[in-house]
Formats: sequence, C-alpha cells, structure tokens
Amino acid sequence: MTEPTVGEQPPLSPENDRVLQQLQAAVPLTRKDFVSDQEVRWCPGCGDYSILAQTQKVMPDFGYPKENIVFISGIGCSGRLPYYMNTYGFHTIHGRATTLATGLKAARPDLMVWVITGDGDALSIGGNHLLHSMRRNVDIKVIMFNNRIYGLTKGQASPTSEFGKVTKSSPAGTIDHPISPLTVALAAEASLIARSVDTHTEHLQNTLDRVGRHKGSVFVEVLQNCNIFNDGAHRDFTDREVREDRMLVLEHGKPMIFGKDRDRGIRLNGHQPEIVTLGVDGITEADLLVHDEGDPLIAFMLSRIYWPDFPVPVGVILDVKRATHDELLTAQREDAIARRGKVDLRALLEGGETWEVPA
Amino acid sequence: MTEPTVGEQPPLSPENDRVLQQLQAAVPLTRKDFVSDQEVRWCPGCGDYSILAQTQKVMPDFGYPKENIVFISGIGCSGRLPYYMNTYGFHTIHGRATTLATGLKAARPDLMVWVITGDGDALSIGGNHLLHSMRRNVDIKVIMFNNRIYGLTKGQASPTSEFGKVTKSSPAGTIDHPISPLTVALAAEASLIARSVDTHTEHLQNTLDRVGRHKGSVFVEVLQNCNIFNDGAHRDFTDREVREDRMLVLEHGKPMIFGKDRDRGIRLNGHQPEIVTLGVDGITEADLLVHDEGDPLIAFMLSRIYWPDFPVPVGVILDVKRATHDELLTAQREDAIARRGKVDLRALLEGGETWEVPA
Amino acid sequence: MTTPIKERVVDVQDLERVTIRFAGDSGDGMQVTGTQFTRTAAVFGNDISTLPDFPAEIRAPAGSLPGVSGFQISFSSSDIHTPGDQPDVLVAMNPAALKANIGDLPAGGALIVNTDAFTGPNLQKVGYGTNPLSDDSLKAYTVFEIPITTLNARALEGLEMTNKQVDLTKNFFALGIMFWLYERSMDPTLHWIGEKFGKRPVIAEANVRALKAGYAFGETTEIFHTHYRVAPAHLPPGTYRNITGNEATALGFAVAAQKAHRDLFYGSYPITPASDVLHQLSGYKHLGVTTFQAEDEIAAIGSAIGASYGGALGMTGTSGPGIALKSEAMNLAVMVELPLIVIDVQRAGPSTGMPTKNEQSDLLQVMFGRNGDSPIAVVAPATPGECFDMAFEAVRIALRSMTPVVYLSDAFLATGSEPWSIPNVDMLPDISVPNRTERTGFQPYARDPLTLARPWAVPGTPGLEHRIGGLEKADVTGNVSYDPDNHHLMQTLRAEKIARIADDIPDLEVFGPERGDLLILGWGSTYGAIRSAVERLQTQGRSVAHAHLRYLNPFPRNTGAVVQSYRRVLIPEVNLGQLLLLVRARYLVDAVGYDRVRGKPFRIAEIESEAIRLLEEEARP
Amino acid sequence: MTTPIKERVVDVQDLERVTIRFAGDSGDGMQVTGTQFTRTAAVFGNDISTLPDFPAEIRAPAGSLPGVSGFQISFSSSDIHTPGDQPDVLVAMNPAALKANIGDLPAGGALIVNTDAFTGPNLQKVGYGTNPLSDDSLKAYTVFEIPITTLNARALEGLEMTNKQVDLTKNFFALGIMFWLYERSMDPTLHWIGEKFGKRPVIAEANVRALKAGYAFGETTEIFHTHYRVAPAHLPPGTYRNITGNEATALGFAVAAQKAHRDLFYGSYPITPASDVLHQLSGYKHLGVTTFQAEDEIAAIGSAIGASYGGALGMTGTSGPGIALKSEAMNLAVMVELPLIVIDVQRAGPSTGMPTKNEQSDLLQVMFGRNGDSPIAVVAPATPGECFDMAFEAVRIALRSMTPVVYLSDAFLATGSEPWSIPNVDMLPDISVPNRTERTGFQPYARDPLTLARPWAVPGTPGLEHRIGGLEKADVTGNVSYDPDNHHLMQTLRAEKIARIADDIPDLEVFGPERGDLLILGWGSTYGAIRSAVERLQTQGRSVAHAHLRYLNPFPRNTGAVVQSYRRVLIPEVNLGQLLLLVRARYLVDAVGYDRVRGKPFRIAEIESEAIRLLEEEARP
Ligand SMILES: Cc1ncc(C[n+]2csc(CCOP(=O)(O)OP(=O)(O)O)c2C)c(N)n1
Ligand SMILES: Cc1ncc(C[n+]2csc(CCOP(=O)(O)OP(=O)(O)O)c2C)c(N)n1
Ligand code: SF4
Ligand code: SF4
Ligand SMILES: [Mg+2]
Ligand SMILES: [Mg+2]
Repeated sequence: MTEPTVGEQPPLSPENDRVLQQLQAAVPLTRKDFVSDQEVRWCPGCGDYSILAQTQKVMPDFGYPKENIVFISGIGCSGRLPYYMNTYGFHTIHGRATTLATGLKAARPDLMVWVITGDGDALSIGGNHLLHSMRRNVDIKVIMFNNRIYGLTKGQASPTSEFGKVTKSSPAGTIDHPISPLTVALAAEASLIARSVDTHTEHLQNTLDRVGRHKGSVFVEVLQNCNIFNDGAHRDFTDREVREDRMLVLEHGKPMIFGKDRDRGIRLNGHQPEIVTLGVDGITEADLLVHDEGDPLIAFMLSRIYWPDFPVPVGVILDVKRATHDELLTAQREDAIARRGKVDLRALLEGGETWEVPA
Repeated sequence: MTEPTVGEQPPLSPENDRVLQQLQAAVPLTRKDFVSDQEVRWCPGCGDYSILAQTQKVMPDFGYPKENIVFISGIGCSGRLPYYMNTYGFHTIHGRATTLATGLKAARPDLMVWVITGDGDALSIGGNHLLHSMRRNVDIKVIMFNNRIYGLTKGQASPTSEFGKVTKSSPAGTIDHPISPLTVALAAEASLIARSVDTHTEHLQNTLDRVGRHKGSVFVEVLQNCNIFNDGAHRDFTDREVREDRMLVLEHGKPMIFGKDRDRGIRLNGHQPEIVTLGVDGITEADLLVHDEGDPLIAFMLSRIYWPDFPVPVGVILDVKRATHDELLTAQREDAIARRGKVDLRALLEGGETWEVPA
Repeated sequence: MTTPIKERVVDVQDLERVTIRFAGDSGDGMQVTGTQFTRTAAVFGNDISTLPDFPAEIRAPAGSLPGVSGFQISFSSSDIHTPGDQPDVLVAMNPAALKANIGDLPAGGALIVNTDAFTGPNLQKVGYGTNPLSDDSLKAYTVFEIPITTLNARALEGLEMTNKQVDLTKNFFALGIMFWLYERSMDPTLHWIGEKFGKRPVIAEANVRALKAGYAFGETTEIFHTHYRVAPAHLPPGTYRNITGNEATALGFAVAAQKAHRDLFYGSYPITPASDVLHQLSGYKHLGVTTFQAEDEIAAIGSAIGASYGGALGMTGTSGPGIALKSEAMNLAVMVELPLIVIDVQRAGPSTGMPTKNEQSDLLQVMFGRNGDSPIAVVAPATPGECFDMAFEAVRIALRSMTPVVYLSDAFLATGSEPWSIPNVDMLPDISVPNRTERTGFQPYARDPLTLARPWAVPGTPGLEHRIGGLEKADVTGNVSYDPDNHHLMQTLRAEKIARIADDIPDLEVFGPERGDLLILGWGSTYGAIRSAVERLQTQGRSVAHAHLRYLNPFPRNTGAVVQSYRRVLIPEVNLGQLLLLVRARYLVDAVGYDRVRGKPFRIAEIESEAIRLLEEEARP
Repeated sequence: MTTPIKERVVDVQDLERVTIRFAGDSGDGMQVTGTQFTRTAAVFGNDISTLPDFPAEIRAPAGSLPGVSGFQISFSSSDIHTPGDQPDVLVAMNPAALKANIGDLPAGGALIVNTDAFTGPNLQKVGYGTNPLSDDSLKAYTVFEIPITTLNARALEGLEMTNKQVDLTKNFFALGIMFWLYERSMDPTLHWIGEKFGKRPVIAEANVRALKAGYAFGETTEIFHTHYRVAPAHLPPGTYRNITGNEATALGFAVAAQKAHRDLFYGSYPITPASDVLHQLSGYKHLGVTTFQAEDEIAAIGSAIGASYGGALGMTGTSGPGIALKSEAMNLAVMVELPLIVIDVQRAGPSTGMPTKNEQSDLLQVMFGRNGDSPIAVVAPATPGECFDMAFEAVRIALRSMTPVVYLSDAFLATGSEPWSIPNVDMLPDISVPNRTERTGFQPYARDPLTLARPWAVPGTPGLEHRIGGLEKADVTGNVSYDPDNHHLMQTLRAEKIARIADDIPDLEVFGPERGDLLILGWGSTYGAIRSAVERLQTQGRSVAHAHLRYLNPFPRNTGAVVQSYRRVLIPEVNLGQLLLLVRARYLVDAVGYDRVRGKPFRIAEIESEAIRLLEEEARP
C-alpha cells in the first residue's frame, strides 16, 4: 500500500465534520477570550511572555471555539504556558507531552492540539517521542521554546547549548556537540518545520498563523531568551540593529535575499550554499537559490546554516502534505465498520466454535 | 570555546597509552578466538548468522586483545549476539544499550566497545539514546540489524516497516510513515555513518573493518533478513542477480556509478539527484556526482534515495572527525588535576571556612 | 502401502480425568496439536484446562532442548481447575522432547514416542549417550514406539509435496492416534483443516490424510489394547466456548467499553506475554476500538492518558518491565484523577528474567512503584474465563472513581484456556460515567460525595475550559497549590477515594468452613491449584477453607474478619511473599507464605502437602 | 547624612536559644542573608540548624506571595536538632513576606518590618485591604518598624550605583541590625564581601556600608532596648564547618571512592532537589570524579551501570519521579549483581507534586518499584552531617555485596545545614572490593561464602571474558537458564544476599529506656524533631525512647527485639505510613503512624503531643 497524500485523503471522520460545522457556527473570538484567570509566573523580562502574547493573539484567527482547543505541555518554564491560556490545558510530565497529545488527537480528531515544550523537554528527555509523533504525522503543533538552557532547574546545559558552555553542571564547559532542532525535525519526517524568534512579534505571529492552519505534524523552534540563566543567547543576530543582516527570512518561491539593503543572498555553488552580494561580479536575483518549502534537500541545507557563518534562516523551512494519523485511524475504523457491519457483541463473544450444555 | 577536531586533539589519556602498548604487545588472534562456547540460537536461515560470522572474522584485524573488546546489546534477536562472541559481553535491556556503552567508555577509554541493536531496539524505544550517544561522539560502534520487523516478539511493525505493512499488530496495515535510519544518524551528528547487507559478506566485512578503525560514534545499518517474520524484506535489491543494478556501492572520491555493466550513475541536476546512463546524450563519468564522505549535504541526499526510485546506497555515507567523548572527559580531568594538584581530601572536606572547638 | 484394515476387539475403559502432554520440536506444531485436541474435548463437553509451554527462542535449533515446545491438556467428566500436576500420557516427537518432559511422567504413565526421530545426531544433540528406547531407562513406563514420520510419509505418498512439507503434517498423525485412543470425533479438526487450508487443497488433503492415517493406525494395529472414554462433564447449562485469558481479557474490555458507551483506546508496546492483547484488540476496529503501537511503554501509557483526557476509555497494557517504565505516567494519572486501565500480564522477573514463563510478582510493584504516596486500584482475575469479568470490573471501577486501575493477569492465565460459558451481553449492566457538561458550579476538583470522584469534563465541552497537571492541586478548584495543609488534605482524599471502592465490591467469599484450622488465601492464577488442593483436604475431613482475592486494592471489607477466623493462614504465591506482606501489615495475622518461584503454576500436591505440614505443626505461640 | 552616634546604655539578656526567620522577595537576597548569619553563628561556636524555604518559581512576580523566599536559622548554646518550630524573630522585608510568615510567629514574638515596602500596590498584590502596620492586626507582637530601604539608600549616597543596585544591598542593612541585636561580629561577613565582590569595589563598598549602617542603626537608635547574647555551645572538640546535606553527600561519596581506590562516575539528569549533588561532584574532577549529565534518568542510570561494569564506582542520583524512570535499569543491576549507588533526594509527590518541598515518601518505591522480586539495599541519613557517613556506608555495602544500594536523602536534609565536625580522613577505613583477576576456577556467578557476592571481573582482565545480562542466570556459571528450580534458587540467593548485609551493620541504637511505654521509631530527616520531642518527654519523666533507622533494607538484626520492647510504638513519617507498613508486616507489632504530609519537616511540638495522646490513651486490647 502506498501512503495517501492529503490529495487522496480518506473521507473526513464524523468528528471532523462536526468541527467544520462548529467553524461556521463559531462567534468570532478575540485575544481576551484566550487569557486565563491565572497569574503569569515567569521571571520579569523572560521571552516566554512574548510567545504567550503572540499565541493568544493568533488563536481567534482559526475560528475554533475555544473549548475545542487544547494546550499540552511538558515540564519546564515553557511548560507553564497552558495555565495562562483560557482553553483546555494539560501540564503533563517531563518530555512526554507529545505522547499524550498523540492519544488525545487519536481519540478526538475534532480538537486542535498544541504542544508547548522546551529544548530540554523536547530534545533531551523527550527526543524519541518528538521523533515518533512527527513521523506519524500526528496533527499536533509542537512549539519548542529554545533558550539553549534548562531554565526551571536553574541553569544546566541543554542539547542546544553551545559546545564549551559553562553551566552549573559543566563548570569546565560542556563537551557535548549540540544538535540542530530543525535537522532533527527533518529526520523525524515532520510535515511542517519552521523557526521564529520571541522578540520578532510579527514574524512569530505569522509563523503561528501558518502553523494553526496546517494539517499534520508541526515542529516550530522559537528562539527564546532566558534572561536569568542564559541571557542574550540569540542576541548576536536577533537584536533589532543587526537582525536584517544576520537573519534570513524565508518565503516560499522567493529568492533567498537578506540584509538591511536587501542586497545579499544565498546561492548554491555546486550543491554548497554561499553568501553573495547582488550586483557584485554581475550577480543578480536570478542566481540566488529560490526557497521551496516542498524540498527536503533545501530544508536540510537551511537546517545546517547558522550565524556567524551564515544568516540564521527563519520562517517555514519545510511544508509537505501527508494524510494525518487521525485521518488514517478513522479511515481504518470506518473501513472495518463498512466491512464487518454493526457491533454484534454476541457474535464477538462466541468467536469461533461453541457448544451447548443443556439444562 | 570551539570544539576541537581530532587534528587538535587533547593529549591521549593514560588508558589510551595502555591500549597502544597492548596493540604492539598483542599476539595475532584468529576468528576462532572470538567464537564463544555458547550454542547459537537464531532461526535456521536468519541473517544474523552471517553478521555474526563477519563480525568474528574482522575482530582480529584491530589488534585488540580480546579482553579489551566489549559487546553490548539491547533486547531483540539481534541482542543475543554478545553471547556468541568470546569477548566481554553485556546483554542489557530494551533500547538502553547505548547508555551503558556511554558509561563504560567514559570509565574505560581503553576498551573497544561495540553496540549490537535492532531496528526496534535502536529506533523505537531506544531512539533518544541513539541520538545523544551519537551527538556526544561517544567512541562506540553501533551496529543496527534492520530486518524492518520485531523479530523476538514474533512479528510486529518496527519504525522501519514500510507504510501499510500488515503485521500481528497492524492487521489492516501500519499507518506509520517509516523513518530513514541514516537520516536519523545524520541528525544525531554521528561521526561515521554506513550501510551494508547481511548477505553481502565481503562488503559487510569491509564495512566492519572501517568501523573498527574509526574513532568516534559510529552508526551502521545492516540490512538483515528475518526469514520467519519478514522474509525477503530486502530481496528486491539485494538478491545476487539484481544487486549490481539496484544498489550503489559508495567509494570516497569516486563518481557514483552502478549497474552490472557499470554504465549508470547518479548526477546532480541542480541540487536534485537523478539517474543517468553513461554514454547517453554524451554523459561521461565527469558529469557524475563524486562521493565525499566529508559532505553532510551529500550524506543527506544519499540517506533519502532508495529502491525502487534509486539504487540503494551502501558503504560509508559520512565520516567526519571530532574529538571523542572520552577524550574530552579525560582532557578535562587531567586539566583539573594539573590546575588543582593532587588529591587533598582534608582540604576538600574543610571547604570554605572552619572553626575549632577546643577540648 | 497403508496399514491393512482388519476387525479387532479392544476393550474400553472409563476414566474420570486424563492429562496428556504433547511435546516436540518448535517446528513440530505441538501447539496446534494441543489446541485441536482441546477444542475437540471441549466441544464434546468435557471440562478442560490447558497449559502451553513455549520455548523462549523464536526457533531454537531443531532437535535442541531449548527448542522443545509443549502443550498439556487435562480433560475430565467432572469439574477441574488445573491442567494437571502430571501427565498420564506423554507424546514425545523427538529425543529432546523426551528428555525435557520424561521427568514429569509418573511411573506407569503412558509414553508415545516417534521412533523415527531417535537418530544418532538427535540423541547426541541432547546428550543421550545411549538410545533411551534401547537401554532400559524407560522401563518404569508403558512405552509405545511408533515410527510416526515414516508411517505418515507413506500415508501421504503421491501428493505433490516436498519432504519438508510432508514432515510438517506428522503432528496430525499423532493427533489421529490420540483421537482414536480417547474415542474422539475427527470432525472438528477436519472442519478446521478445511477452513484453514481451503485455499491450498494439497496441504489440506495432506493434513486430512495424516489425521485419518493416525486414527486408522490406532484402530488397526495391535499395540493399543484398550481405548479410553472420558464422559462429558456436568457443566452448568449454557453456550460454551474454549477461551484463553488473553482472549477473555480483550473481550472483557471491549464489551465494558460498549457498556460504558465510550470508545476504547489501547496504547501499547509489544512485550511477551501481553502482546496478544494488542493483537486481539487490533481486530476490533469495527467496535470503535483504536489500537496504537507506541514507540515504547512510556509513549503507550502517555497516549492512553491523553485518550482518557479526551473522554475515551484509555487503556495500556504490558508486562513487568513495561510497568516499571510506565510508573511515572501512572502517577500522573493518579494526580490528575483520570480513568485509566493498566494491564499487566506478569511474567518471571526480575529484570528480563524468563519472558515466556509465569510468575505473579508485580503486585508490590503496582501497589508501590511510584514516587510519593500514590494509591491505585488493583484487580486480578483467577482463571482464564474470569479475565472477562474482572476486565469489566476494572472498567467499572476506573469510571466510577475516576482512577487508574491495574489489571493483573499473568502468563499462565494469558495462554491457558478453559471452557467458558458465554455471558448474555444484554444482561450485563450499563456502566455509568461521571462526565460533566453543566457549566454552573463547575469545579475541576469538586468531588462526588459518595465516591469522591472528580467530574470528567472533556475538551470540547463549552464553558468548562480548565487546566490540569502533575503539580499538587488545590482542593475543589484544582489550581496549582503549594499550601502545606492542602497537600495533606489532598493526600488523604486520594487515599480515601481508593479506600471507598471497597463499598462497591463483593465480600471475599470463603469456600469451606467459616472458621477453622487453616485458611489458604490466594490471588490470581494460583486459584486452580489451591482450590483442588482444598477440595482434597476437605474430602480428607480436614478443617481447611479457601479464599481467593480478586480485588487487591482495596481489599474487600470482610477480608480482615476472614483471615482472623482460622488458626493458621497459608498464602501460596508464585513470588517471595507479596500478598503475604500486605495481609500481615494490614491485619497483623501471622500468616505464612508458600513460595515456589519456578516460572510455572503450582502443583496441587505441593500445596496439599504444605497445608498438611502446617496443620500438623504445633500452633505457634 | 548618617545617623549621629551617641553613647547609650542597653541591657543585655542571655538566651539559650534563638530562632530567626528572614523573609522577603526572591529578589531580596534572603538566602544570602540567612547563610551569612548562619556562618557567623557557627564560627562563633553556637550549635545551629537551618531551614531554607525557596519559592517554586524561578522568579515569581516581585512582591507576590509565591515569590516569597525564607530562611530560618536556630542557634543555641546547647545541643539542638531542628531549625525550631517557630521563629522568635521574624524579619519581613515586604507585605508578602509578612502575610506568608506571620502565622508562624508566636504571640509576643519580635517582628522587624521594612516599612518602605508597605506601599499601596504591594499591599494590594497580596490582598491586604488595610495596612497591617496601621490597623491593629499585629498587636500580639513586638513590632519594630524600620524604613530599611530609605535608611540604606542614605547610607550608600554618593556611590556610583543605580537605584536598583542600591536596593539590592538592603538585606545587608537588615543583617547588620541582627548582628547588633545578637552581639555578633561583622568580620566573617566583611571578609566574605571582600572575597565575593573584590573585583567590583563599588559593590563591595556598598555592601560594607549597608552592613555597618544596619549595625550602627541598632546601636544608636532608641527602638531596641535590649540586645541578646547566646553563648557558644559545648560541642565535642574538633574542627568544624557548616555543611548542607547535599554537600555532605557529595563529599561522602567522593571520599568513599578514594577509600575504595575506584574512580567515581556519576551519571545524572538534573532535578530538584538533587541537582546540587551533580553540581558539587562536577567540581571534583581532580579527584578522578567523572560527572555525566545524561539525556534523561534512564540514560543516567544506564551510564552508571556501564561504568560499574567497567570497574568504576557507578553512581546515579535523582528525585522521586526520576526513580520511577530508573526502576527498570535498577532491576538490571539487581540481576547482573553489579555495585551501584542510586541517590534519591526525595521531594513531595505524587507525580510532579511540589518539587521544592520536602517529603520522605519514596521508601516503598525503592523497596518494591521493580518487576519481579528484586531485593535491594536501602540506607538513609538522619541529619545533614550524617549524609557523609551514610554515603560512605552505601559505598561499603555496594562493593562488599556487589549490589545496588539506594541512598535516601530528602529536600530538608539536602538544603538544611548544621555544624559538622570534620572527620579525620586518614582514620577512615579502606573499602575492599571483590574484584577478580585469577583465571583458574573463575565462574561469573560463583559466590563469596560469607557475603554471597559474585566476583567483579571487569573488561580488560585477560582470561575472564564472560557474558552477563538481564535474563535469569544459571547458578555459578551465569549462563542464561530457564530451569525452573534454578530460578527458585537464584531468587532465594538474591534475597539472602541482601538479608546477610545485616551481619555487617550496627544494631539499632535506642535513646532512652530499653523497654517502656513508648518507642518512637523514625528514619531520615525526622530525626531532629523526634529526638527533641523525646528529650522533652523524658524530662517530663515519661517512659519514652527514640530509635532511628539508618538502614532500611535490611533492618538491623535487633530491630524486632527493639520494637517489641515497648507497650506502644509510634512511627512518625512525612508520608502516609511507609516504614509503618514494613515494620508491621515484618514484626507483627501494632505500631501506629503519625503522618503530617505538608511538604515540610515535623514540628517538635506535634510529635510531643501525639506521643502524650498515645501514652494517655488506653493500651489497645
Ligand atoms: C522526570 C523528570 N526529570 C527531571 C525533571 C526536572 N526538570 C524539570 S524541567 C527540566 C528541564 C527544563 O529545561 P527546558 O525543557 O529547556 O525548559 P525551560 O525551563 O528552559 O523552558 C528538568 C530537567 C522533572 N521535572 N522530571
Ligand atoms: C521494556 C521492554 N519492552 C518490550 C520488550 C519486548 N521486546 C523485546 S525485543 C523487542 C523488539 C525487537 O525488535 P528489534 O529491536 O527490531 O529486534 P529483532 O528481534 O528484530 O532483532 C521488544 C518489543 C522488552 N523486552 N522490554
Ligand atoms: S528561568 Fe529563564 S526561561 Fe525560566 S522563566 Fe526565568 S527567564 Fe524565563
Ligand atoms: S525471528 Fe527472525 S530475526 Fe529472529 S532469529 Fe528468527 S529469523 Fe532471525
Ligand atoms: Mg530551555
Ligand atoms: Mg528488527
């Protein structure tokens, strides 16, 4: 059997139909509707505040009634976000949020499920679950707050901490080679992969908006500042003054241009990316690599380039369509019902052969 | 701190020196020396027999005394291999072999540590440990027997089982998109990545030989036939008659040529791979992509192509040099000793300030 | 040529009970043979009990000891509880099978051997110096030497089959012999062959011929002078089927979900001996059952909790090592107070232990294997058929009290089988659920005054949006709370909620005198052996009673009274005394344990003699 | 301007013991303040005991209740065991601190408040309708209202600092006041300031000024009429330092490894409150200590077992939720019989529970939280300083018996501190190890006749190549075995090996009468509260004894005799009765529990009154 793409999707499940109706029915909601009554408890100045704000802002866009939205998190500072969303929320255990989300979505395809996680929660203890939820194309939106540190436990190295980083647990510097979250997501066969930044509110909103509308497994890396234990981790390229020069904002179908003066770009030399300047030795936009969200090879290349050698790519790196886990489950269930008809418990219990013992 | 490569390696630890001496000292061993007294218990016809045989064959090549070689395995049919090797061996628990290997290698840099695992053991329950042992460049050699099924538990789907596969646990076919072990290894930053086949004894020996000589984290996928629960999983391209046409044997620095008549090859069209025929519309070897074991972009591309669209690449996909976990640990320890001098327990216990209570 | 048919007279002997063990190489199809004999005996109306014994290896080398596969069936005209301590008849298809099993055959027992397999190499493989058939090492038994392989090959002559294929049918030749010997009809098996091999007529024909040839062989040759009759048992009237514990488990949960009007979600990771529950349930998609093979045990239970959170009946299942991995998430379920079923099909530990062997040693693990004080409900079926009832009970309790419930089965129950009187599903009660849709006054941790269950407000319910999690909860509101006294209160409430389940479960039943010299208290799959031993002891006129716990947490209300009503209390367990610890701690009775941890069920005789030892020993000060 | 100095007379009062609680916002540096006072009192020679109380949030909003951070210190001229039930003096830097702590201040207690912080917004934040300083809600206390912020700001005038920076020093102003009030020298703190801020002279100067200004304020203003003197305690002679449990734990294991001539390998995953052990040990690289921050708890213990297999002292550490995850691998260590240390710094559960709060509720988890019967050794220190000794014991046992040993600490021990008489390392015994290099007669599972330990044959040893694993082992050879009787034998041997550790540990000591009315039996960090309560009860002439278990599996040999020597046995635990269950089951004594599970240590008074209740209650039938 070859794998259906969304094009040739199995019929929508009854639940999904209900969603559609609700979509129509729903009264337009506002940001306020998504603010819970709980007092927000992050350190003053934490990047998490902005991510929360942008999340609350975009929620109304999707037309989902708020009771049909669920935020599931693991443990970490990031993990507190669900308490602040006036939706259904589940603050689970360290590293396992994606597993609960998988079961929830399988049981309730009508729900919109967001997973909030941190670089330790998602990539250290939770790495394997991330991998498998993504490959199954579970229709969940994993938002990973990457502050390159363990915040809640007060500052140990995470899988994204730079080599040699001095932390409480590595007084002589870490000796662990960091992993690229985007490369991992790619190997995990996630169907949408993106990156954004806590302080780039507009870009973050647009990214979350894309994410909210995607069907299938989503992995978003949000570069986040932990001003207590890893202040300025991303500053070199995210600061207002430098960001245009040091970040590459991706747009599907558009050449990869960056720089304050939009005069620099990425070109493939053979199959290797290089930075070129438009106008210099006759280089024009036509020479630049055009971003294709459907191309894993480009996605891989983008997942490997980073400041200071290259501008840091942000935006949607990859977007592929595949039938989702819940669609496939529903299809199999309905197919079974179609073939085997309605529930006949009696027949089920009898199974194969039976015999009578007369009274 | 930037990460040292092997070029600028920290000084060898005393243990490593010991190894070197032993290397000189060692009396040449033969295959027989590595055969244990335990009766081999795999199904007749299982691909594991051949992998065991090749492993025993290459062991003497490395000049390690057999007491300095350790085989660690997880649970699965593959996991029984250590019992059959006349070295030290540890049959651990499901999915965790790499974690024990990490601790062992950290404590004993002088040992040569092999990890034997299966597609379920390594990629399902053990996926996260694989990821982290590889990124840390722990000097272990992970050999994954990929039969694309759970053998020991009698035939359920594994993460490498093809979509739609009917198994005991998926009577209507699996709905899980399989992962590519090589892509995962790449995202895991493994420092040597290779693929071989149980029945291609010579290629397997050469691969194991490369592996045995590599310093750093190694991931090898061995395509293995489970003739009981997934017979012929790889037959389409591994069978003697077709293998030259359907497999691509990689050699560093050589153009990617395959086919019985060595007349077909892989070329990059833009950055996309395509199959071309030498001689047709003037295509020559010069047009073909030359394999570069040091190039992650090529490695990624190779990890994505597979039969029937492409020949299946075998051999070393990637080989990069990075200081190993134990070297870095040793360096930090020795640096600390150099800086803080010999052990003074008294001073250690006193810590900061003390006061006397007179008798 | 086939053996010439000639009339002959054989005397018939009536027996109350017979125990047969089929033993051969993994490749010899002993499980099929045993299952066919079982079905036939069952359909005939005997009471039956079976014990399969698989090798640990998938396929150990042919003819090797680790490769021996066995299947024991006991069938009777009276009510029986165990597959029998020892076989009356041993069928040994090769030397390995003989060597591995002869020790269990009592003197005088009947031994049927396939002489063709007793070749030099086969004998050496298992370390027989001389051929046991030729030396007199077997003189204690009634030996029937039959060249099964050759006779069977002859019977199949002319069929388009490889020798290997032909050889694979010899088990049916042996089965045919046994059918003749015990006056059984071949029809059920012939019918089965038709169904199974319908598409491969040659194979079907071959098996039919093998079976009939074996039967004819019994009938015509001189070597058997008697054959035996075991009359039907007087089982309670009803429609019966033969059922294994894993089948009954899957059915029980599927039916319970229907009765609770909830979709069943089963998240699991394969592990012996629990995998078959996953396989079974994956065939129930048409009942709205969703099965999910997770990447590991942690993901499996995580997905089940997620499904329960969404309003489904979330279930997970595994064996001991998997429970260890699930314990952190089980604790989350305790804290968030969601219904959850955790199936533990126990096997021999510790660690990987002996994966295919039986043990009941996870009781303390499921009671206490979580950080903090983490009360959880535990139930355990006592027989294969009862797995259905206790599965139903597990669901009822989980939904009534909004709590995880551990369902403790074991390898013996899982693969053993017995005749099962099919319940009338329409008579089964509906299971009610504390789900909540009313907005006004909703509080996530408000409690039902009776059960202390919190409301089940599932996502999608307008107006009930709320947040839950693993941090301590404020009473009623469920908000995160670090208040010291609140924590103590919540600790007490969680404990009390589980304790109150005792209001809703049947009392512990006593078989035998209400008070007396000895109570034998058991739980789980030791039921059959204990009950049989107690029956024997009672017929000897001894004052011995049997009580068997199906509810292990909480205990039935009268448990204390029961254990305090006897001079001595004996608790036989296939572990080092786990229920024993709980009973002594709770009731301060000087109960003593009896442990034989050998990866197999107890023998009736060993429990009987231990009981006698105790009875005759001085009562302790 | 600074307050003008004028001579004045204040009377001095001698006290035996004083308990001070510093409370303020997380940002107010209360932990530093408390620590400085502690060091000063310690160096002065008082006996001390401290209890820090961190907020769960990293930084809760300024001025909010969840943001309150506290540090209690009790210092005395006599021997004390606890940080005190209630403070005599409460220093409240803001309204939140007042509200969160005033409940603990007994009537008549002294209250020092920073009036500057009692602003409208701050009051509202914590729901004070009216200002408690102006209404008469505090009339039960002796209140000292001091505008600490402004006074401190004045003292720092002229320094090149932001207001924020200035504000950060006000805790030292408060500290200065307390130093004056209790006649303490400022030198240790001035010294500390010099070391800490040497590189930032302005900051150093600011802190010095703040401290001195506070001291001067006490001296010069009229508001304090007395100051107090707490004479040095009569501690046994020796060199002392102040030490927390986590520090003593790290030191104990590091020293034990040295004494065993093994490199220490510590694989861990951060978790509150165990992380500091990892941080501490990561600074001991020069002792050959290797620390490894693993990807999760499973990898952490896996790496530790791997290290032990390689001949190192393999250790892992975590808190309750991590133990749940490690249990499968702990079981592997039990089966392969390798030495392993598992540190569990317990915290309040179940599930995530209250991560920063104290509890001792993992005892049953570590005893039983593994599949199959899986005996394991368990030890638990009773005081911060004793963590050193029990760490040493854990290593000795693990290496002597080739077994995993669980070391149960808890949040209270981990962060609490006391004066510690530094042991003479040269007097500490070497720890011997059953390592094996001799080829002839080597068998992986041959056992030491005394300890039943198997030999430790590490990779690299020529001629001893062998294979181990999680499957059941054949006795002696260690080959994989499914033999039923062998399994029973191995089960018994594993259990007996742990039981025999009792031959090698000290008897349970009794404080008080050898037999009598009441025994209070405890374990872990409840030591101080129990001992103090028992001292009080004894001075009341009651027949009460205290015994405290440091060895929880196996129990000391005389434990049964001890618990059976008293009319009643009371077992206070910060859990729902875990040791209670073990003692009742093992010795059948009708011990009763006393549980206050509030995330904090017991109060002396509550144990005292519970004991009196029991003594006065009728002896049970
Ligand atoms: C099983 C378990 N192990 C460890 C912990 C302790 N812990 C809580 S959060 C965390 C890591 C937090 O880092 P990250 O995921 O990056 O989140 P952040 O706080 O940085 O947002 C750890 C180790 C835990 N709660 N549970
Ligand atoms: C914790 C745990 N979960 C599950 C199992 C059961 N189990 C043993 S091996 C295995 C998977 C085997 O598949 P694979 O790794 O591909 O090895 P193969 O047998 O195919 O060589 C499973 C699920 C186990 N032993 N332990
Ligand atoms: S610790 Fe860091 S990540 Fe956590 S809340 Fe504070 S600033 Fe944010
Ligand atoms: S089940 Fe498959 S993998 Fe396992 S031994 Fe048999 S053939 Fe090999
Ligand atoms: Mg983080
Ligand atoms: Mg496999």
